[in-house]
Amino acid sequence: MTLFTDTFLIALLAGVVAAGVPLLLAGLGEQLSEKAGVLNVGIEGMMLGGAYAGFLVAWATESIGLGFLAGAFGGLLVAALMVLFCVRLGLNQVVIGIALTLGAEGTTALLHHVQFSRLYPRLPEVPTWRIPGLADIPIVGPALFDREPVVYLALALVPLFAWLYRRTHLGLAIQAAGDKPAALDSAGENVLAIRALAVLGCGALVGLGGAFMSIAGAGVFVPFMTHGNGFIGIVLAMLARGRPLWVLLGAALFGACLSGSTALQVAGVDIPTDVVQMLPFAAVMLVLLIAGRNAKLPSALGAAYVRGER
Amino acid sequence: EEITSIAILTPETGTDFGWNQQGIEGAKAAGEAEGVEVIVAENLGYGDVRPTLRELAEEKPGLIIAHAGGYNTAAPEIGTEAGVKVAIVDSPDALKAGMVADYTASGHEGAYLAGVLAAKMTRSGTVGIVTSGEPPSWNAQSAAFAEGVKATRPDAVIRYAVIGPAAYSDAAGGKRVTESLIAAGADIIFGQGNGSSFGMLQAIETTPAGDGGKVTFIDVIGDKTPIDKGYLLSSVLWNLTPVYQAMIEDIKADAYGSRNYDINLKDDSVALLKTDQIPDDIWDEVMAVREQIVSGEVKVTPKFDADSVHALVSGN
Amino acid sequence: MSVEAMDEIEKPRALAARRREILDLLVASLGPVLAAFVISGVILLLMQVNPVSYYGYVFGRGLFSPTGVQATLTRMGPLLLIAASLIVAFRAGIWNLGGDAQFLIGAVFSAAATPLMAPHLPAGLALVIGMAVSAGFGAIWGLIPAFLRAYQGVNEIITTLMMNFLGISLASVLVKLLFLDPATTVPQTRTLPVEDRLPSLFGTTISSGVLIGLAAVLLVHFVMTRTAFGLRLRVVGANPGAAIHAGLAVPGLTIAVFAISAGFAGLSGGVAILGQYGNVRADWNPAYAMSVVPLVFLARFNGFASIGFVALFSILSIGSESAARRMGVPNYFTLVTVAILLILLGLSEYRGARRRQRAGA
Amino acid sequence: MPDGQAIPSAARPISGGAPIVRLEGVTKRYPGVIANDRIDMEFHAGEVHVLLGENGAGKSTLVSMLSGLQQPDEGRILIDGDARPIASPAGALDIGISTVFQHSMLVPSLTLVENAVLGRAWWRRPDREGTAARMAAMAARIGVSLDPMALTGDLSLGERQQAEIVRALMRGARFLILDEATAMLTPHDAARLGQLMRRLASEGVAVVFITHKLNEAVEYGDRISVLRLGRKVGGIAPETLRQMDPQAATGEVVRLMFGTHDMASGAAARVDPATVDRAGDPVLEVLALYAGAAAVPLHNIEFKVWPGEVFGIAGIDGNGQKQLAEALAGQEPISDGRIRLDGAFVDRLSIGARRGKGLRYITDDRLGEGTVGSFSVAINLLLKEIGAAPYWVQGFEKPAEITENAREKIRAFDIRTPSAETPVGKLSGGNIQKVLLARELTGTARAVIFNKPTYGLDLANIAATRQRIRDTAEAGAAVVLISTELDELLDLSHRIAVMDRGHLAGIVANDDAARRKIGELMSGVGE
Ligand SMILES: Nc1ncnc2c1ncn2[C@@H]1O[C@H](COP(=O)(O)OP(=O)(O)OP(=O)(O)O)[C@@H](O)[C@H]1O
Ligand SMILES: Nc1ncnc2c1ncn2[C@@H]1O[C@H](COP(=O)(O)OP(=O)(O)OP(=O)(O)O)[C@@H](O)[C@H]1O
Ligand SMILES: [Mg+2]
Ligand SMILES: [Mg+2]
Repeated sequence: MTLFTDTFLIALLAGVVAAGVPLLLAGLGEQLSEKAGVLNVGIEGMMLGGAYAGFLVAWATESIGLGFLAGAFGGLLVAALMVLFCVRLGLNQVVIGIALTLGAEGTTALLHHVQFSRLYPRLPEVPTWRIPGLADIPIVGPALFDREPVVYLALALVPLFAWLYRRTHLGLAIQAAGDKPAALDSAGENVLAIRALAVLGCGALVGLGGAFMSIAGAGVFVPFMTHGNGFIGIVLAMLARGRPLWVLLGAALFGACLSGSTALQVAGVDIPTDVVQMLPFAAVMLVLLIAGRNAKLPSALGAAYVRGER
Repeated sequence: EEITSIAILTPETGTDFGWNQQGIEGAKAAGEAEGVEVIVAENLGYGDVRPTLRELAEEKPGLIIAHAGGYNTAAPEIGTEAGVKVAIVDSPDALKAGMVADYTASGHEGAYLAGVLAAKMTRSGTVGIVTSGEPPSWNAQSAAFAEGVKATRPDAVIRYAVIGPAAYSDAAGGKRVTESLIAAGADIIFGQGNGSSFGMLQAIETTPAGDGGKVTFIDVIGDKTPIDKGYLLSSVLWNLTPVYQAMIEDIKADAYGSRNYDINLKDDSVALLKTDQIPDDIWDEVMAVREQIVSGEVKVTPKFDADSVHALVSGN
Repeated sequence: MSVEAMDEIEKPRALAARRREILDLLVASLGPVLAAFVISGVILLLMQVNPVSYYGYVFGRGLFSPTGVQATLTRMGPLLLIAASLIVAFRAGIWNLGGDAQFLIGAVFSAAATPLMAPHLPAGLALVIGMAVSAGFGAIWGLIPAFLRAYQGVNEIITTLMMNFLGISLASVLVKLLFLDPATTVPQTRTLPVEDRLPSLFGTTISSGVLIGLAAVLLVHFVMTRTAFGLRLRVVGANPGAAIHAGLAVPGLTIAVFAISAGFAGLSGGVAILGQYGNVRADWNPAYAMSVVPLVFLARFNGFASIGFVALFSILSIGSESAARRMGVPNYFTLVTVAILLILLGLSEYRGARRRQRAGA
Repeated sequence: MPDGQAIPSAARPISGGAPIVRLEGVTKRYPGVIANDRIDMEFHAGEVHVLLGENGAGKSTLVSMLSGLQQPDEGRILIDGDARPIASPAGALDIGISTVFQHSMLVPSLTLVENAVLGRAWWRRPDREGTAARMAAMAARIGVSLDPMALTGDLSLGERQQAEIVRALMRGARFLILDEATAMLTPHDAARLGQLMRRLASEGVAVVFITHKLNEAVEYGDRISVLRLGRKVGGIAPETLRQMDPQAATGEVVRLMFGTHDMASGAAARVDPATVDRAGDPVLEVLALYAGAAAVPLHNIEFKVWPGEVFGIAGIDGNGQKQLAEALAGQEPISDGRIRLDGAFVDRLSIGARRGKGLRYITDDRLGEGTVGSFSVAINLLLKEIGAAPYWVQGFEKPAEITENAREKIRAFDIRTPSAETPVGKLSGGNIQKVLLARELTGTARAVIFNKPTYGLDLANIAATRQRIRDTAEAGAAVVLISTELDELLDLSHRIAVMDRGHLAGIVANDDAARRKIGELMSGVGE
């Protein structure tokens, strides 16, 4: 019996999407925040917040759509703390980012412990949208064009952000907020508002990514279930040098490596799993070694903006 | 020797329908049966457990059960330092009279039976194994499961995939990998993982098999019947109560540290869960194999290394 | 990121001012601790747990019981070495976020080498070589990001995070495939016998690792604030353009920073293994660096303050493990407490910075 | 005025009526200094109000309050007669106050056009083409040329300053603040800007103009206010100013600023080109130098500088002066050619090694690379000597020596700082420049490259600095003086080269015909 049937290939490709979409959303969110000058180390926490809130609401209301909304809102809520502490008050972004991650890990695990740990409720399958025509393409169609709406939303965000960054005043303002906030301020724009907007947007995106993991990806919530996806999101954002398309490529690379390692194992190729799991990271390092060039980050990244300070 | 209390340390919380829950519940049951108090220290993680061990040792319990492979260096050291008896897992050679005993909790015999069951029940002739990592106890069960399948149905195909090196909580990964295995033809999944096993369960509940029928799940260690939606085929149940009870009795008899403990089919500390999904005739056949194992007619040797597992499953 | 906010001048000041500063420091560090307890106390109340007894246990264990203090001090050793590693890097403007992998690589190699040497060498020598091995391999793991940053300008946050993921996996692979103790089924390295480990202090269970850690932090603090080498590193960190303009050998200094920083992280792994754990298991990662990063930031890269924060963190983590068990609170609650504490410490650090700003740095 | 045509005083519009902006007792304190001390001042429509004062007098602080970046600690600001705080830069722009700040307020990673549209409604699409056209038109109006699509970070400081002026003018403000806007302009461009200010004033705009060049003040100003140590120490009202001849007005301003009359005459007579002995060996030789990878590529640059000689380099900012200086100092890699110092090739040496051989480079980028803003004045004064005795002994810091060195230099160079421990970034622009000069002009230099050494300095400090440049040469060093100020070059240099698009268009001796020849070379006639 041959392994590489259509069904299996579809599952692998679908696996790339399933593993890649949370990373894509996390990377896009982090990119938004970093462009505006806020190094958001707390996205792991925002992701967990989104995963928990999304699952909770989807389960309680039996509405997947409300669940995703709540996921975005959960991430936004954690991001609001980041806005308060890092944008408004100018506290150290690394300290607060790590604190928010720890806090979200602890809180969601506690809540899970109280609410779910005896029942582990699981959600029904998430309905998909079939894109007529495209969904009929063999293999690719069912894997890519018969998906949860959030997948399309995540993909649509890529050109949307590219447009936002290059073609709108808001995009320019975001870039200025990250590169030279004083210049933006003196041009009459509200630096803190722009940064707050970016961080909240980041939180919502990342929360949505978390909700995708819990609602669509797993169908359950378990403590620490984002297990480092947020940090990979940070790496993707930095690698992408400000370009949304590169985040997509990076997320696809990571997704492909994860799904590919499953494929190798299922095919019985005998490599230690630890080695297979190192592949995406090794690939990125290799790219950096060969094509290593200056990854220019926004120059005010990580620095709080205080008007008139010098 | 008098014994009034025992302590048990687990790396995660005792609500996982798995390793930690079975350990804690086993200790409590043993304590109840033997009339000793049970101190539970759960969710200690895999990092630095020495401070907790020392603190517990100060309370001078009659026995400290260090219920994690990761604790089996620290526990004997602290036990010796503080003069407290300890029980550790997976270290048969660590035996020390009056001080250290080991219990190797391996469900490999049960996993073999699970393999027999799976081979008899698969419609597609393909079964899958998903694990969230490759610790020795899971390797032993994966290997035995594969052997059970092969012994029963030599033409059966076994698909094997690991979610990640330490992906115990990766529920989304569990679902994704399980879906791949189902797509590769599996209609029965033998799954091992903590948090991630709930993702496996969800995949099974939401993904139809290649023939459009139902995929079923064989769990390990705990009994997920209370949360089952009709997809749980069976589980390799571990019951640690007899192990802990034997330890307490050995301490009372001043014989602690003279032998290792294990769980096995014979005394039902390892058992296969019977669910409504299993037709009675098949169950009887499986139970016949159980008798063969108990009688020694069929020998299942545990294989703790990942290589053995890979060798068994890559022969497809 | 910018280190501009860091106060760069430490000069002898009038005694009175010093005293007031110490008082300020006490208020600034104890205030947030108390506030954090009040907030987490409220959460405990919501969970129907008596906060007074909870914190009674936390401090009873972490600070006031003899064995608790010993555990606290022991835990501080590797954390302090990580702090030393981070201080060097952060002061030089290098965001080494790969400490966990450097720690593990150092730990694995030293765990592989020392038990083999111990029977044949005087115990002290084996330990010294074991520590050198850990520092050396930690440093080697830091080299790729170092060269990429020094000669290609590749941002080290990306590369160190990548090397972190890689290193954590590699450590596991090494344990499983190369340095496996043939005597056990559990994948772990050979165990260094208790009597061959770093001596414990004064007949207690305190590992002498804490002394190594203290020495490292103080040394690093002194070098960074009082020597020409340290100042060069700080110039590179604060304004690389100025460093180039001033003729500093920026690539060389960058590599030196990585080597020292990753070396200390590796040494931390070595000290953890040689002083406490005795071996490395597969998939083991205590993630010390991630815990220490915020502490070092809060300390504003100051060595003394780092020691204080590491001590506070250790007390809290040792104490909470105990309190959680005794009060039946899930251990997750410790994470929440630490998060609240970090935020409040951040707030007070910020208020302090404002005040200094107004008073003229 | 070299180039600009003087505008007859009589042609000036009569200003009057209520002031647009009025300051009443405005005070601003910073740690250790009172930057503005109970300042009363009025700004009228139709008037160019010149703010004068030495470095650190508090001019920029006043500007930052007018533009909403800072709030006064005491006192109030009245807008059109109403006491209304200028709460933010947005608020200032709403009122119609538009500012060109002393330090660039452009985003380096955006193009000039994008910088110009910053602050417009978020949801609107930036109109790049339209804005570029309006920008180019405005640039043409004030006689500068700029490429609106250029990335700001690629431009020289002078070009950025021009762009900022253009941007401020495009906003169509009724209150325009120019903080040292002519500092980086050539005299010609400065004159054009001056005329524009006059034109804007005649159209009813209130202009605040800060400069250190008294001739400009007297030339374009309707009203002059002088600040000293944060206080307003006097001023010249429009009526008085109109009646004074430029000479008398300058004298009066100098008296107000420094309490003496003869400051302007402090400049020594023009150097005699013949004093340099070119028979001996040159100190600095630049042979067929190319730097292909530089932002402005250098090609075929050749010159020699003899001991005691000041070699001036003129040219419009952004023609490769910075690249040349950096190539000589070792900061910019060269692709071909050689550099010799005292007969030995230094072009393969590192920056530090060249410095060790006596090559000094005083950068014009005082914030970007000249100093570390968060470090103390004392450390910044030793930034290029870290590790050297007696400040460090065997690598260990000697705080007493470091502080002593700082005290000495602060005194010798009149650096206005609350203390030696103050972070250098907190000083006023001019005082940061003095830190740079103090650092570079001590010790034994063989060849010194000055890049715009007096930019941003007040009159007294300019005179002192020029004297130091002369002293440096007289001590036997070779001096390369890069400047956009022709008068400065004519005052100090023995020979002057003109730099144009990365190469030397020609070298002329500093004789009576020099001004004309340089003008020809700059406008391309000499080629
Ligand atoms: N890591 C980053 N994070 C945030 N913003 C970034 C990052 N890297 C670059 N940017 C900004 O994003 C924008 C796009 O980058 P870049 O300048 O490389 O593209 P471009 O030149 O506009 O595109 P192209 O080269 O395709 O024409 C830039 O303006 C840059 O300042
Ligand atoms: N943000 C600040 N923090 C601390 N001190 C400041 C700040 N801004 C200005 N100062 C101090 O206020 C005083 C006045 O500075 P200001 O920049 O207004 O001078 P200036 O007249 O513009 O000088 P220059 O001609 O050199 O530009 C200086 O002593 C300066 O050090
Ligand atoms: Mg480009
Ligand atoms: Mg100024």
